[in-house]
Parts: sequence; C-alpha cells; structure tokens
Amino acid sequence: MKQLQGCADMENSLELIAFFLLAGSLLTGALMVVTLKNLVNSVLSLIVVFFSLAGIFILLNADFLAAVQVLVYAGGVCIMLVFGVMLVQRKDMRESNPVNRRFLIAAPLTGALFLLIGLVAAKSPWVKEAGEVPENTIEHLAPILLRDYVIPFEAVAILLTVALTGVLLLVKEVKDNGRSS
Amino acid sequence: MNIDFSLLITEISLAILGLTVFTLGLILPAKSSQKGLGTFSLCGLLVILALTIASWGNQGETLGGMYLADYFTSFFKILSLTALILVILGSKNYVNSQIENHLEYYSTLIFATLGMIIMFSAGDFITLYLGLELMTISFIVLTSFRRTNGKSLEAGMKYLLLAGLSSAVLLYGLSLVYGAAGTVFIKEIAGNIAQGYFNPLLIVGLAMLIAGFGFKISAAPFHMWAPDVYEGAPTPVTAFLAVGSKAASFAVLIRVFLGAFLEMQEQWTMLIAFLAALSMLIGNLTAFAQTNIKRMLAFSSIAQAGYILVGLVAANEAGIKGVMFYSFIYVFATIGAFTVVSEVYNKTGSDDIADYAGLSQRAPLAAVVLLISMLSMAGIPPLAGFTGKYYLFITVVQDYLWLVYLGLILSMVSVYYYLRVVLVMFRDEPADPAPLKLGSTASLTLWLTLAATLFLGIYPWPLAKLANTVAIAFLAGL
Amino acid sequence: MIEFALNYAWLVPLLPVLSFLTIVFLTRPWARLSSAVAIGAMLGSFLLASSLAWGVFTNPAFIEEPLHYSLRWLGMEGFTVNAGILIDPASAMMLFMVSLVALLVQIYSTGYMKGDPHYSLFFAYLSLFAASMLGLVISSNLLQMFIFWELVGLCSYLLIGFYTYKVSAREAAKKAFITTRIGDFGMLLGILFLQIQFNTLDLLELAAVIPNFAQLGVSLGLLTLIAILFFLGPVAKSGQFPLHVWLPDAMEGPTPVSALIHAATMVVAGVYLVGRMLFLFVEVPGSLTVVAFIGAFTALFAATIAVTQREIKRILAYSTVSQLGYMMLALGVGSLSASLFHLWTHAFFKALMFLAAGSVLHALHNKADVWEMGGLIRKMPITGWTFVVGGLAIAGIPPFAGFWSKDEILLVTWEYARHGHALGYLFFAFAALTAFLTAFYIWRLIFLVFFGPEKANDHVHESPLSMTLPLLVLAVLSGVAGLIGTPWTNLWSTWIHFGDAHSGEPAYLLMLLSVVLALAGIGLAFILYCKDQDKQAARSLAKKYPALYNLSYRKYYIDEAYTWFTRKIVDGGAKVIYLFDIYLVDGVVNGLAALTKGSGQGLKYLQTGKLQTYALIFFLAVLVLTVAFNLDSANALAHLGGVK
Amino acid sequence: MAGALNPSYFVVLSAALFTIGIYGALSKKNAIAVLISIELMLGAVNINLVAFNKYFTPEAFSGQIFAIFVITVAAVEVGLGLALIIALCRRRNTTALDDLDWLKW
Repeated sequence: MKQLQGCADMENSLELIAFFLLAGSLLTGALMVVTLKNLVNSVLSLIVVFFSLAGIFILLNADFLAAVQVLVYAGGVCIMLVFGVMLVQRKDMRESNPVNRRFLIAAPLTGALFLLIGLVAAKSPWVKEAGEVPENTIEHLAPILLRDYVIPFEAVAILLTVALTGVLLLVKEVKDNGRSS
Repeated sequence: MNIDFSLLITEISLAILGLTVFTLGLILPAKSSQKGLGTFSLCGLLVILALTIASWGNQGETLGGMYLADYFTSFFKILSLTALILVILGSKNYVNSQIENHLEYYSTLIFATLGMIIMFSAGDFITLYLGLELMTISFIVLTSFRRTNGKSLEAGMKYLLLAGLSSAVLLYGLSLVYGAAGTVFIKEIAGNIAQGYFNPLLIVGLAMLIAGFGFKISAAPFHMWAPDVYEGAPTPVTAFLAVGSKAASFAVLIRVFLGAFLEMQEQWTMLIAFLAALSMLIGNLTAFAQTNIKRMLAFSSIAQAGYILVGLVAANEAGIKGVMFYSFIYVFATIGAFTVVSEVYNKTGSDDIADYAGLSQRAPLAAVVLLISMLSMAGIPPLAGFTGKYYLFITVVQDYLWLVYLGLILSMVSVYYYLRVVLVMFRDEPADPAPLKLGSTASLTLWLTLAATLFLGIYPWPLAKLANTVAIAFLAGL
Repeated sequence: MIEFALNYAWLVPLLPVLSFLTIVFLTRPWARLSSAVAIGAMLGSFLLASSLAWGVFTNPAFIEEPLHYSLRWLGMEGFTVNAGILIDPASAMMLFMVSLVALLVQIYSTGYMKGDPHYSLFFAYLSLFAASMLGLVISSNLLQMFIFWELVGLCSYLLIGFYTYKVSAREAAKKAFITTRIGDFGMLLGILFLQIQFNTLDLLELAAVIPNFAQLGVSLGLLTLIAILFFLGPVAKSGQFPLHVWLPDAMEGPTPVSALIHAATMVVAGVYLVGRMLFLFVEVPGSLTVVAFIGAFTALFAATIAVTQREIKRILAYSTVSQLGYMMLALGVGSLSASLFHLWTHAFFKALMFLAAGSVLHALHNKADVWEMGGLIRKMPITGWTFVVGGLAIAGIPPFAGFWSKDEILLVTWEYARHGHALGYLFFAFAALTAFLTAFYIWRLIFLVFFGPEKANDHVHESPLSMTLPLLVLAVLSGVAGLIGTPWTNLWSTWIHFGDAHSGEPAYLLMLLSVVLALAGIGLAFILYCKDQDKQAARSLAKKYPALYNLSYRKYYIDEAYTWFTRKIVDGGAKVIYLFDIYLVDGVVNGLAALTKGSGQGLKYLQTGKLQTYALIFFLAVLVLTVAFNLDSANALAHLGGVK
Repeated sequence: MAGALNPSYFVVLSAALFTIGIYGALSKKNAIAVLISIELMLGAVNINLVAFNKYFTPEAFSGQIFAIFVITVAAVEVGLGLALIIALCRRRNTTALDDLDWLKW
C-alpha cells in the first residue's frame, strides 16, 4: 500500500517536473518570439513553442492533439511563415523584427493582465478533480468529431474553401492595367 | 444521435447555393456570363428565404442540444437573409463595375451568411465559435476584395489582425467559462451556475466575452476598427458588415448572456449599460467631425450599437423584443443609406460628403432615401427608428434613467450631423448638374427600404408583436 | 354599396390622401388634371360617405350600437393605442356634410382659382385638408383624433397663408397657428391625463369608464381639470372667446378656404369634439356651465362686433364665431342634438354665404368694403338671390334651415333655465339678443351689397357656372336641410342625441318669438340701410354713440389689447429674457455645441489609423473591464463562492 | 486521481503565454510578427481547453475537439494573413503596420 503511495508520489513528482520543464521551454520560446530582432529567429523559436505545447498536450492525455499540433503548426504553419518572411522581407534580416514605442504601455498592461488572471486562477476553487481521460484518444475522437460535431466540421470545411479562394484572389498577379491575369 | 435534417433546411440549402455559385462560376467561362451569378444567387436566396419563412413553426434541437432551431433563430435567419438579398439587389451596379471576381464575391457573401446562421443556432461554444469564424473570415476576404485598391487591402489587414486578436480574447474567455462552469453547452452552463458552480475565473471569462462580442458589434471602446474597415471595404460589403455581422453578434450576445448567465445578471448589466453609454457618446460625438460619408455612417453605427445594447441592459423580454425590433429596422435604414452611397460612388468616384451637393436635383430618389434613412437612425417620428428607440429605451426607464436621458440627448445631437448631409444634398448647388442615373435594381432596393422604414414607423405593431412572441418564447425556453 | 361603404369607411379619408399624393408627386405641372384628380377623389369619397350615411340612418341599430373597428397601432405592455374607426349617426352626418361641402368647394375653386400659379398645389392642400377632416371625424381614439386635429390645423395654416406674397396672409397664418396651438397644448395635457388616469384613449372605452371615475380613484377636482384643459382645444379651434382672434384674420386666405375650413368644417371640429366627449363634461357640472357661458358670451359678443364691420368677409367671420358660440351654448346646456343640428344647417348656409361673397369679390376684383358696393343683385342675380336665401336661413325665417336649428337651441336653453339653472335665463337672453343682432347684421350686409343704388361701375358680371352651381346646390340645402329636424317630424333628435332622446312638444310661443326677433332685425336693417338711401340715420347713430360704435368697430379692442400685451408685457419680458438668453443661455448652448463639435474633433484624432493603437485601446479596455467586473462581483463572488 | 497538478497550474501557464502574445501583438512593428503573436495567444487558449477537458469533461472530449477546431482556424488565419501581407507588400511596399494609415480620422 505504502509502496503504491510512493509510486503515485513518484508519478506525481515526475508529472510536476515534466510540467515545469515544458512550461519553462514554452515561455522561454514565447518570450524569444516576441523579443528577438530577427524575424527568422522568431519563427524558429515559435517552433520550440509549438513542440513544448505538444508536450503539454501529452501531459494532459491529448496525444492526438499533440500530433495535430506538431503536424499543422510545426510542419505547416511555420514553413508557411518562413516562406512568407522570405517573400516580403528583402532588406537586412537582422533588423527585420523591430519593436515600436508602444511597448512602454504594452509591457505594464500585459503584466497587469497576467497578474490579474494568474491571481484569480491561482485562487480558484476547482469543483471537480481530474478525471481519467480514456487512452487512445483518436479512437474516441473520430466518431465524436464526425458525428456529434458534424456541423462545426462542415463549417470548417467551408471556412477552408472561403479562405483558399481569398488567398488565391489576393496573391494573384496583377497586370499593369490593374486587371488580373 | 440522429440528425433532424428538417431543422437544417436553411443551412443546407444555403451551403448548396454557395457551392453551386462557386462551381457555376468556375464552369462558366466568359466574363459576361459571370454577371448572371448575382441574379442566380438572388433567386436562390429568395427561395431559401421562402423556405425559412415556411418552416417558421419547425422547432426543436438536434445533435444533443448542440444545434437549436427556435423562433429566435428563425427570426434572425429571416433578418440576415433579408439583409443579404437587399445588399445583393442594391449592389449589382457597383459589383458589375467595381469588382471583377463575381464568383468569389457572391459565394463568399453567401458563406458569410451561413456563418451567421450557424451562430444563431449554436447551442454550444464550439459551434458558436466556428459560425463566428466562418462569418469573420468571409468578411475579411470581402473587405480586401478590391485588391488593386490600397485602402481596401489596408482595411482587410486591419480587420484580419484586430478580429484575430478579438477572437483570441473571446476564445480565451470561452475557455475560462468552459473551465469554470465545466461545460461548453450554453444551457448546461446556466444549470451549473444555478447549482453553485462558481469560480472567479468565470468573471474574467465573462469580461473577455463582453470584449470579444463588443468588438463584433463595434461597441465602444472596442469599436476602433469599425470606421477604418467600413471606409476601406467595398460599400456593399460595408453595408452587410454593418447590418449582418452586428445583428448576428447581438443574437449570440443575447443567447449567451441570457441563456447562460441570466443568473449573474446584476453583475453584467451595469457594465453593459456603461458600454452602451460610451458607444452612444463616442459614436455620436465623433460622427460630427467626419467628412467622409462612410466614416460618418460608421460612427453612427457605433452609436446605434449603443442604442441596441440598451435592450440588453434590461435583460428581460421587453429588452429582447427591443433588440430584435431595432435590429430589423436597422437593416432597412442602413442598407438604404449604403446603397445610395455605393451608387453615388459608382458614378462620382467619391465618398466625400461635399460631393453630395445637390444630390436632390441629380437623383431625387437617392436623396430622399438617404434623408429618410438618416432621420430614422436619428429617431425622428414617425419613422421606424423612433419606434425602435422607444421600445429600447422604455425598458430601462425604471432602473437606468440616466441612460435614457443620455440616449435622448445624444439622439438630438445626432440629428445635427445627419442634417448636415441633408443640407448639402438639398441646399447646395451641384458641381455637375447632370442627372445621376440609378440602376434599376438599386432603385428597387431604395424603394423597398424606404417603404419598409416608413411602414414600420407608422404601423410597427405586426413586427413588434412578432418580436414579442419570439422574445417570450425565447425566455420560456431557457 | 352600403355594405361596402360601412366596411370600408376608411376609404373615405384615404381617397383624398391619394389625390393629394398624386397631385404632389405626379400631376402637379398640369393644373386642370390636378383639379380633376382632386374632384374625382372627392366625388368618390362623397358617394361613399353618402351611402354610408344612408346605411346608418336607415338602420336604427346604429343609434345604440356604433360601428367600431380598430387595429392595434402601437403599444407595449400596459399601453396600447388602437387606431380605429367609429361610425355612429353623428360621425356619419359629419362625413356626409364634410365630403359634400368639400366637393362643392372644390368645384367652386376651379372657377375661383383659375389662373393662379399654384393652382395644383391649392387642390392638393384642399385634398389633404379634406382627408384630415374626414379622418378626424371617424377617429375612434383620442390620440388618433389629435393627430388629425393637428393635421387640419396644419392645412389651415398652409391655406390661410396660401398667397405667400401677401405679408398680411403670412401674418394671419402664423396668428392662426399660434393661437390654436395654445388651445392644443391644453388639450394634449387633457389627453395625457386621461391616458394616465383611465389607461385608455378609446372613445367607447372612455365613455364606459368615465362615469365610474370615483371608483377608479379619480377625484372630481382632477376630472374638472381634465375637462377644462380639454375644452381649451375646442375653444381655440372653434374660435370661442377669448381665443377667437385668429378666425377673422384667417379670411386672408382664398375665399373657398374660408368657406370650407373657416366656416363649415374645421372650426366646427371643436364643437364636434366636445360633443364626442360630452360623457366627460356631464360628469363635471361645473365644466358644462363654463362651456355654456363661453358659448353664450361668444355668440353675443361676436354678433355685436359683426354689426359694424365693413369688410364683407370679416362680417361673415364674426358671424361664424357667433354661430359657433350658439353651438357651444347648446352643448353647455347638455343638448348634443341641438348643437349638431345647428352645426349641420350652419355648414350649408354659411358655406353658401362665403362662396357667394367670394363670387362678389371675384367680380369686384377683391374690393371688400360693403359701403362701396350696392345694387349688385341686378348684375349678379344668382349670387345675389342665393345670398338672400342664406340670409333668410341664418336670420331664422321659417322654413329655411337656420330657423329650425336656432329654434331648437333657444328651446333647450329655455328648458335648461326652467329646470332650475338660474344662469339659464341669462343664456337665453344672450341667445335671443344674438338672434336679433344676427338678422340685423346679415341683412345690413345684404341691403348694402345687393340692393340700393349701384356703385361699382366697372364690368361686373355673374360668375361662371363652376362657381354658381355650388351656390345653387347650397341654396337648396339651406332651404330644406332643416326640415329633418322640425318639432313635428323630429327625426334628427332620434338619431343624434346624448342621453335620452329629446322629444319636446313644439313650443309655438318660442317659435313666434324667434320669428319676431328675426323680422325685427331685418326690419331695422331695412329701415337703416335700404329705405334710407343716404344711410344718414346709420351714420348719425354712429356719431351719436361713438364709444359704442368704436367699441364694436374696433372689436372691443381685443386685438389691440393682445398687441399691447405682447408688445409691452411679453416683449418687455422678452427683452429681459432676450438678454438673459443671448448672454447666458446662448452662451451655454453655443458652448455646449462648441463642446460637442470640439469633442468630436478631438475624439476624431483618437482614430489614428494605426492598427496597434486600436489594439492597445482594446486591451486596455479588456483590462479595465476585467478589473471592474472583479470589483463589482466581489460580493456576489463571496456569496456564490461559498455555496460550492 | 489526485495528481500533483491541478487546473490552476495550466491556467497560470496559459495566462502567461496569452499575455506574452498580447505583448507581441502590441509592440512588434512587423505584420508577420503580429500574426505570430496571435498564434501564441491561440496556443494559450488551447492549453486551457485541453486542461479543462482532462479535469472536467474527460469522456465528452469537448475541450479537445474545441482545440482541434481552434488549431484549424488558426492555420487558416495565418494563411489568409500572409496572403494579405504579400498583397499589401506589392501594393504599398511595406510590412510595417504603422505605415498603414491611409484610413484614419
């Protein structure tokens, strides 16, 4: 019994350590994203953030989501961003991500907001304790996603269509006379 | 969990229509044949509107409460479809001459409406969020539609980033509410709060919800995007943005705040009252200084958002009724005004108020419609806006008398800047006296909006009664 | 047809509205077409109204059970306003009368206004007026009635000032509008009080609840106040003393307007309204006495003024005021039947006289002084003889219409006096004296204008058919319209009455008295103004009693008194207020306006165009909102959090 | 399961990430950087959603499903945002947000 307790303790402290490690890399990455002066470096730190996020998701028993996170963000979004940066940023890359003067107000503002939410969150009484998330989430997720959430799912499908047409429309070459090719 | 498809008639047919327009646009080769797309969408929308009206009594919920169909949703479905039809009808001229990609334009407009309709019917946060995003993304695309125009692109960029930020805030709020109340279903939240699931995070979440929705309805101080985006967007899109997006967000605001947080009413009504007051103040006062008519109408629409919020302050059936009534009449006044603006732009290439000089001689119908629409927005009896304001403000006379006074004073103030435009139109001599020929469909739209504004002002009872029934049913169904 | 007319009574006012819109928006450039449209619509309206009236008067059920239908117009919880239509014998009679007179006046106007640059507009206004008046008549609701009441006032304003190039016309229009506004304000207050106290403005509902006012917790004092406030509207509209001053000035308008609006229809709206609300007045006996007193006094007062006036239309205007006083008197002594009977006959003979006067003015190119006319009956036989018929009617010579109705009023006043109202004898004396004076001043006018030596030597000739035809029709009606209310065949009071139907015995003595008074008046006029070629006696009388003459000729100096009052008191006060206004109020108002504008200019610059500034404000607001919310909810939090 | 962690940990973490995102959105000049900051904020939302899912609705998966949709929409937003930035760069030759001030006052 005692051993079991110890085992649980062990598990708990492991969980705690994992959390703090992931949280640390997440926040460091995030801070680098917003402070680095080189846009490419910012995008690279963003990848760190996304991987740490995936780790947190695994810690929260959301393995499918972690996979999606890695695939979509680290794989798709970041590459898209890098391409974007390359396309528009032709000048010196080292000074590509400057900070404007608003940070003087923005910093205390965001600090206050963090303190406020953090304090409230830290003090909140939680009604329920953690439940057991079923293993193998993808098996459970698939039917729910495609059956119960079919309307949001279809909405996303249409959303993608709209966005795709929008993107194509916007990046189409424009001839000199102002008419599209 | 079976899906009751009969409840989804509007949604399914709208999606099919949007995709058909899309496909037709791809198949039809010639530019000229693309011009028929507008007519095609119009016919389709009229059929869908008829279907929606016909299925008025068809109520229920499907997918385990995730998707609702009640009188409330039907009312707003009809509202948004009416708005879309009027916008498409009124903007055919403008689209033919200013916009080249018809298939994307019409299909995106239809999908934006689909997003609104999903929002009305959402029974949970997930569906709600996706409807909202579908609408917002569609509007972003539409705003930047005139991609050869730097202003249009700038407006699109501003809308994208600010809407993205506000969506993030809204989502954060939704996630906190989800955590604090333990569910994403609006009805269950109400139940859980009543049972004492209470967490301080709920308060933070609520504040963020107000901010997120406040952005969408362009209530001060979350309104800053509106004038810029309204000015930069193609005028028909502005009209639809001002009407549809706002009405949809009000519907959701009612659904969420009365559906889930009625229990906590005393905490949020005061804040909403302040937002309403601030919106009226900022909207009306800043409108004074505008020289561009679209910006002026944008500030006026911020003020209108303030008036409508008053109905939410009351948080009872009279208040809901007021919101619904006002949203509906606002459709006609706004689309009437913006149709005039787009027709004038189409002919003169300018949105400056100064260029409206002598419009009464050049296009009497347009001048009269603009006059009536603006007087209705100012709340001059016997126009619809007066009745609407009356229904709204009467609900808070008891508890928020100061709000009523403020509203009345600012309504009077607003008459001044509306009349400035009127003076320019009716008194000043036109620089170019040539008659300004309106398109036939635009004239039809103008006549329709004019008739509706006058009719609903003189004889508001049928619509008021309808709104009343819906409001009672809505509150009973909570 | 009758069935149709009853079911679609709202078409009666709607047709003139349509003709108004058609003329204003479509046919305005084509003068003749416009008048044809107006007359066509009016004719339709008249046909409908007459079949409706026929339906009502042939079916006794309507007397007790008025036809009433309404639909909800606007409203909310606890406050509903129904717009509706109320058809009973009184409104049916009014519909018939108004549409008939309006039709005749429009036909007449095609001749009278011929060649006027704003010919079409004139017909548009007439149509709008007819529509409003007809709408007023059939309104079932006080608020609805009030709207039409204001609309007729507006039309009156527009039409009095129709000759906009004349300063006097513009001034008169303003005077009419402002004077009636004083009364309307009181009336609106009365309506508001009624709504607050009885929670309805529907006439039938009010009639049902007001008799039980004591049970509803309304004190008699309050009800008296309501009644008096309410009465202010009719006082102004129907030209009762002391708010009668606008009516004679209103003669600046075109003569057809005077005939239609300021003789036959609009000015009697006040009488009609008091008649409709009689259920309110009878509950407060004091208020009825006020009504009767004002009526009797106005009748005599205006008659004494009419005796010395020189302008033809002014004489008729004071005569109208006097006759309206008669009608009020009848209401005040509690007889709806007599009052509306006189209203009915008066409409015909007074419209007739106005139109005939218009015909005279038309021929004389607007020379208006009766002393400069004479012997016109030879040049203008139709105009002259129809005027004589009108004169016989108003003087009260049997069997012309005025005799029967005036006799009825004398009768009810006499009975009122006999039933223990001491003041009644005074009223009766006033009424009798007025009857004498009426006969005198009208026949003075007739003798001066139509008989005696000819004076006008330019080419006077009879007016065209379009103008004489309405005269003839009205002359016939002035002859026979009273026959439905003779003491022997008293159809009138079985149809229109308040309370029990009045069925008095014919009072032969009273009839004799009134005939004698009328004949005496005519005789005196004959002696002074016809037999005496030089009018020496009349002149010397005026010389002998200059005070009396001037008092009458100068209309008791009422206008001067008002002018003095406005000049000295109001203007003096105004000067003070003006200074106050200029420096303090204007300062504040302009300051506020500048502040508003300035703040608009200032706020505008918040909109910097910089996206991230917007975002910054957004998040600042989020922060403030969150903090405010948390503070606001701290208590609720403690309370609800404890439940957990 | 009385784990060492409770939702507060995750909420505080997400609050930190969220506010860092806000800071970035407000203080970076470059449009792409602002777009990235919005992604950070949405990531913070996802932490909340998944954490609450674990603690409150483990069977219903509401939070996880919500998060999947949020990720999708976020990706769409980035795509559209980049397209707009490219179009703007072509038209107006800038990616700095403060240069976008044709529409003001």
